[in-house]
Amino acid sequence: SSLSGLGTHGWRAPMDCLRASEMCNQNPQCSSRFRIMRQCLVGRDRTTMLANKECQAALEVLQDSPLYDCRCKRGMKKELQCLQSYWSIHMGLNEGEELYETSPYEPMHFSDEFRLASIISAMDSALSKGNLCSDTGKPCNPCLDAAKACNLNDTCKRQRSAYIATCNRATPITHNQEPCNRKRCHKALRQFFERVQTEFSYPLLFCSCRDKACAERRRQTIVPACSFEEKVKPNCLELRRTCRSDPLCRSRLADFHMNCQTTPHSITSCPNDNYHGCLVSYVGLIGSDVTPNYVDANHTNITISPWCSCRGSGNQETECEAFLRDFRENACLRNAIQAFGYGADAGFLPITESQSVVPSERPNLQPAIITKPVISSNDIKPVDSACVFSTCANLKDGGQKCSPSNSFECADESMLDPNMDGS
Amino acid sequence: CSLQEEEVTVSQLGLGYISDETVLFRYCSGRCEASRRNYDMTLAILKRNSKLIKEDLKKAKHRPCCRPTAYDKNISFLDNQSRYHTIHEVSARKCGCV
Amino acid sequence: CSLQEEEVTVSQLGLGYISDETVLFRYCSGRCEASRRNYDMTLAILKRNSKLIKEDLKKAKHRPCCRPTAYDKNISFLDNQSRYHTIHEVSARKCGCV
Amino acid sequence: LYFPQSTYSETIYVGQPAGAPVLQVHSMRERPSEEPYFCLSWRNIQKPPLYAAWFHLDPLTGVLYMNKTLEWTDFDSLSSSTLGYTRKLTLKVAAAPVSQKATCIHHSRVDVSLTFINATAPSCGQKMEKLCFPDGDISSHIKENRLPGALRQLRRFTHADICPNYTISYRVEAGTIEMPFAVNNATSELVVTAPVDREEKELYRLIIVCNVRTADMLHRLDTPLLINIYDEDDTAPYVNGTDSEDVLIEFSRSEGTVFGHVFVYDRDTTPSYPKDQTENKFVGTLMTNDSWIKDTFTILHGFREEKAMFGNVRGTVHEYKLSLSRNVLVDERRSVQLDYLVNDTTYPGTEGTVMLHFNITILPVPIQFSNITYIFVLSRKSSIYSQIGKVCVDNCLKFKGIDIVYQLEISDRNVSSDVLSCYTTVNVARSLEEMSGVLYVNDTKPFYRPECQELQYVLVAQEQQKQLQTKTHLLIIFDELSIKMAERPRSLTCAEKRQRGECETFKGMGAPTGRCHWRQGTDKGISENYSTCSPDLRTCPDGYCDVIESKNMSICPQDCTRVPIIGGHERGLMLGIKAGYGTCYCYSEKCFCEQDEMEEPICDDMC
Repeated sequence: SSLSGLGTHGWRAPMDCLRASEMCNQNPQCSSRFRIMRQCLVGRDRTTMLANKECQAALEVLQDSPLYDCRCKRGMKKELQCLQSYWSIHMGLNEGEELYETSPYEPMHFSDEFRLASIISAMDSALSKGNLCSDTGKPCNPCLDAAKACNLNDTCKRQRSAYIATCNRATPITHNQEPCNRKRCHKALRQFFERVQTEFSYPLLFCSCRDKACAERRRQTIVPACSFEEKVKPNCLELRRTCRSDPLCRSRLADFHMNCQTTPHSITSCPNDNYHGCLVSYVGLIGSDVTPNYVDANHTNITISPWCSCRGSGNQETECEAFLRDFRENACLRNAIQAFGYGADAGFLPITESQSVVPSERPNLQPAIITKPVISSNDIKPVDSACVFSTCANLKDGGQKCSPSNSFECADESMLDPNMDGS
Repeated sequence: CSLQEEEVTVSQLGLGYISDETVLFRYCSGRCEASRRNYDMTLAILKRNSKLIKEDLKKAKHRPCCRPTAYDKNISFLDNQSRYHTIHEVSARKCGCV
Repeated sequence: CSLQEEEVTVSQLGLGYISDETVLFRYCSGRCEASRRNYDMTLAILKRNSKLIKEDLKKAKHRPCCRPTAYDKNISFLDNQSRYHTIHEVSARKCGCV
Repeated sequence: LYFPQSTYSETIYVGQPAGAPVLQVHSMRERPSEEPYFCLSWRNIQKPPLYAAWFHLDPLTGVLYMNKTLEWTDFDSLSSSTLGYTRKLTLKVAAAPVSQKATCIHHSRVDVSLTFINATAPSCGQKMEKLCFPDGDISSHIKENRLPGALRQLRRFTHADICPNYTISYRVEAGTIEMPFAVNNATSELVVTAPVDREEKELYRLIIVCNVRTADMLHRLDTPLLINIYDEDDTAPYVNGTDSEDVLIEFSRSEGTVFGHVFVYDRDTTPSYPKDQTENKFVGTLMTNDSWIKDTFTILHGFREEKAMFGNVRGTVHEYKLSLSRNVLVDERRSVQLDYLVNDTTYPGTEGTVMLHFNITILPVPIQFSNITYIFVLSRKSSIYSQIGKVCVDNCLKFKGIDIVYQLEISDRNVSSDVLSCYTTVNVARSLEEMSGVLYVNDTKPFYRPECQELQYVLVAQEQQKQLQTKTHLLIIFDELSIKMAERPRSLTCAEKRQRGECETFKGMGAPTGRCHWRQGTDKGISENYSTCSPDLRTCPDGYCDVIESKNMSICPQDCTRVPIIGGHERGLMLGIKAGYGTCYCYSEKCFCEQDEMEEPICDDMC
C-alpha cells in the first residue's frame, strides 16, 4: 500500500504492527473498520460473520491500511502486543484451519547468514581450543563441551540453572498430578533462549553426536520430562488448535512452517536456502504448546517431533500426518541442525527431497547444482521420485540399436505389486 | 581477601554427584589483617595472657575471616545417568573479611 | 557459636590505656559445623584433593567462622590520670557463623 | 458435493501461454442429482489480488486456465515479504450444485496453491517424471458409500507443451485384488468406479503407470497414489461377549472408587479432535428413577482408537466403568441392577443403541475386633514417642471411605490416683495412610515410679459416619521394676549423631530400646541406603513421615525434614532425605550428607 516503501531486491519493507495499529487508530476511517473487524472475529462462527457485508467492507479498508502488510520483530519490545495486532487482522484473512499460515515475523535476510557463520566459527574456535573433542583419547562429546561453555559463562549458567531448577522441581506427586509446573517451565525455557546468546544456547540444542550418551544429553537439554512429555499424547490437530488460540504460539508455529518448510526448489531443502531462519524458528517453538524435541537418543539418525499422535483424527488423518511429517521427516530442519552441528566438520552434504531442477531462468541467478537423488531400496514413497523403466519402442523391428535410459535403478519387481497393502 | 576461581567437574566437587559437566567453582582466599577492629586486638591479647584460660576464649577467632559474603544461588547440571540436579550455594559470588 | 563474656579491667584490654575501671568484654566462641554450606563441603574436599595445590586454595577457609555480627558501639572510661577516653567496637553484641 | 483433495498445487513459469490449462479441480457428488458448478472465490470480492485476472476457471469442468501469458514483469509485480526466485499464489475454488450457482462463492472452498517460478518452463529432456507427475506428495480422499465419478486429473497440464511430440498416457497398474479405480483414457481422469466401504479398506495404494512414447523409446514411470477413504457413521455399536458386569462393593466405599468395566465396539472412527466432537458421538443414559441409585453411582465413559481388532482398519473401543459419586455408608446392604443405555446418536439406523447391565451387591462392613486382645511388653528405657505397636479392627487395612478413630480408656476406674496417673504412659494415633492405630509412648515419667507396673486399657474403635463402636482389651506390661531418675534422658534427636559410637550410646526420642541405632550404608555415591543414626530402624528412615514421626521433627528428620540439605542428596517426594552421600545427619536448621573422612582436620590460614 502507499505507506510502505519498497525495500531492496523489490521486496517490500514491512512496518511493525504496533506502529501500524497506532497509525490506523489515528485514522477515523481505519480505526472504525478495525473495531468492526475485531467484533467480526469475536463471534463463535467466524466464517459466517466474515461473509456479512459490514465485515467485508471493513476488510476492504484494512487491506489498504499499513496493518495488512505489517510484521513483528523477534524479541522486540512489546512483541506480544505486536503479534496480537497482527492476528487481529490476519485471523480474518485466513480460513483458520489452514495447514500453513503466514508468519508475523519479519523474514531473516541473507545478512543473517553471516550470523550463522559466526555461530559456526564460534563452534570452530571452541573445537580448535583443544577441548574434549580434539583431545586424543578423551571421548568426543560436543554436547558436554556446550554445557561447559555455558557453565563458564555467567549469564548462560544463571539462566540454565534457572530453567533446570524450575523444570526439574519434583512437586509432590499426588494422584495423577503432573510431575512439575509445565507452564512455568515453558516460560523459563523461553527466557533462556531469549536472554542467552545463541553462541552458547544453540550448541546445547544442536550439538553433533557420535554416541548415545551425547545424544541423550542433547535430548535432555529442555528437561523433556516436564517441558515435553505428558501422561497422555493429545491429537496433533488438537495441539495445533490449542497453539493457534494463543498469539505467541500461533506466531512461532507459523514462523516454523514458513522457515523450515521442506522446499523442493532449493539445494538445502530450506526456503531461500536459509538454515539460520529455520533454526531460529525451531528454537522459537521451544517453551510453547507445540514444544518439539528429539524423540530418542539415536545419534546417527535424528528424529524430532512434538508430543502428539494422529490417533483419533477421524477423517483428518492425512492432515494430521502432514502436520507431524513437518517435524519428523523435515529435510530442511535436519539439514539445518546437522549443518550447525557438523559445521565444523567439512564435507557435510545436505539431503535433498527430490532432484532439484531449476529450469532455464533469468541470466543473473546462479545455476542450480543438480545432485543425484537416492531412491529408497524397499519402497516407493509418494514423496520420492517415480520409478522409470524404458524399453525401445521399435525393438521388434531390429532397427537402430537403442540403449534404454537408466537414469534410476528401481527396487525389485515385487514392489510394484499394487496390492502391496500397508497403512 | 578476594574471589578466586577453579574449573572443576561436578564429580570433583566431591558431593557425591557423578557428572562430567565442568563448572566454575569460586572461593574466597586472602588475608584480613587490614580489617581488624579493637575487638580483634583485645581478643588476641587476652588469649595470649595465660591468666584467662577459659576454654571457649581459647577457641574464639581473634582475626576476621576471609569468607564469602554472597553465594551463587544454585548450579544445575545433568549427571551421567541423564538426571538433572540443582545444588545450592556451592560457589562464592562475593568475598569479605567478616 | 554464642556470645561469651569476661569481666576485665581497661588495662587488661591491652590497648595501652591504664585504668582500673572494670568493663564487660563480650566475644564470640563455639562451633559452626551446623552452619556449613555446600561451598564449605566442596572447598574442604578440593583442599584435601592434592591435585589442586594452588596456594590460595590451601589458605581458603572451608568452615564458617564464629564471629561477631554486631558490636557494642563504644566503651567510655576515666583513666588513672582522670582523663576520659572512648574506644569503639571493642565488645561483641551479637555472634553468628559467617 | 465435496472436494477429493485438501489442496491443489502446481508450478507455473514465465511464458506460460494464455489459454493454457493449469490444473483441474474435481468435486464429488453426494447425490445423483448434483452437478458441480465451480467458481473462483476471493476473500475480498471487490478487490481481488493483482493476479486474479491472470486466471480463468471453467465452471463446468473445473479446469483452471491462464487468462494471459506470464511475463518476467508479472513476477516482479508480486510483492512478497520473502526473497527468492519463487512466489506463492493462493486461489480458492468453490463448488456449488448448479442449481445454486448464484451463491457459488459462499459454498465450500478448496485452496489452489500455485508456485510461480521466476524462470521459463524447463526444456524437453529434463526429468521425465516431471512430465508425468506433480512434485511432492500426491494423495486424494473419497467418502465411503458414495457415487462413482472422476476424482483426479492425472495429466500435468503445465508441462504438456514442453515435449510436444511425446505422447503421454496413464493407467492404474492391475493388482491382484479388485481395485474400484480406473483411468478414463479420453480425459486422463482417475475414476472411482463403485461405492467403497471404509470398514473394509480405508487406504488404497494405487500404482499409477505413466507411459511416455517418444520417437524411439517407450518410457514407463510408476508412482504410488494414496486414496484415503473418509468415514461416516454407518455401523451400529455392538458388544463382544458380555453386556453386563457383576460388582461387589464391600471395603472400598469411598467416592470416586471405580468398579468393573464393560466394552462397546464400533467399527466407525471416533475423532478425538476437535474436543467438542460431533461425529460418532455416544450418549449414555442411566435407566432408573431410583434417586438413591442416581445419587450414588455414575458411569464413566472413555474411548480409544484401535486398528488390529477391526481387521487393520481404524475402529473405536468404548469403555464404561461404574464409579461411586459419594461414600457408601458402612452398614449399607443392598442389591441393585443398574441398566445403562448407550446410544450412537449419529448412527442413522434403528439399532444404534446397546443396553449395559451392572449387577451391584453392597455388603455391610462390621466394625469389630473379633476375639483379639492386645498385649505389649514395654521397656522402661523407651524414650518418648517410641512406637509400641499397631492395632486394627477387622479388615481395617482394606478400608477406603470408612473412617475409624481409636481411643484408650482405663479399664478399672476405681484404682488409686497414683496408679491412675500411670495411664498417661501410652496413647494411640490413627495412621495417616490406612485405618490402623499406632500405640506410642506419650509420657516417660511413670517409668520411674515403681507403682506403675502394668496398664490395662480398653481400646475403643469408633466409625465416624454411623458412630458404630467396638472395644477390646489392651494390656501393657513394663519389663523392669523401675529405673533410677538419673538415667532420665534429655529428649533429643538421634539424627544429630554422625558416627556409630556416639549414636549407639545416645538416648534419642522415639527409641523403643532407649538407645539410638546406627544404620551403616554400603553403597558408593548418593544412595537410598545412606548411613545414619535412627531411633527405630523399623520405621525410620523408610521414606515415609508417619503419624508419630510427624508429631515432632526431631524424632525422624530423615523422613520428615523440610530444612536445607547440604551435600549430595535427593529429597523425598514430600519430605525427608530419600537418598544421601555417605552419612546423613541433621541439626535443627540444616541436614548434611557427606563422606565420613571429613573428620581429620584440614589446615587453613589459622593453623
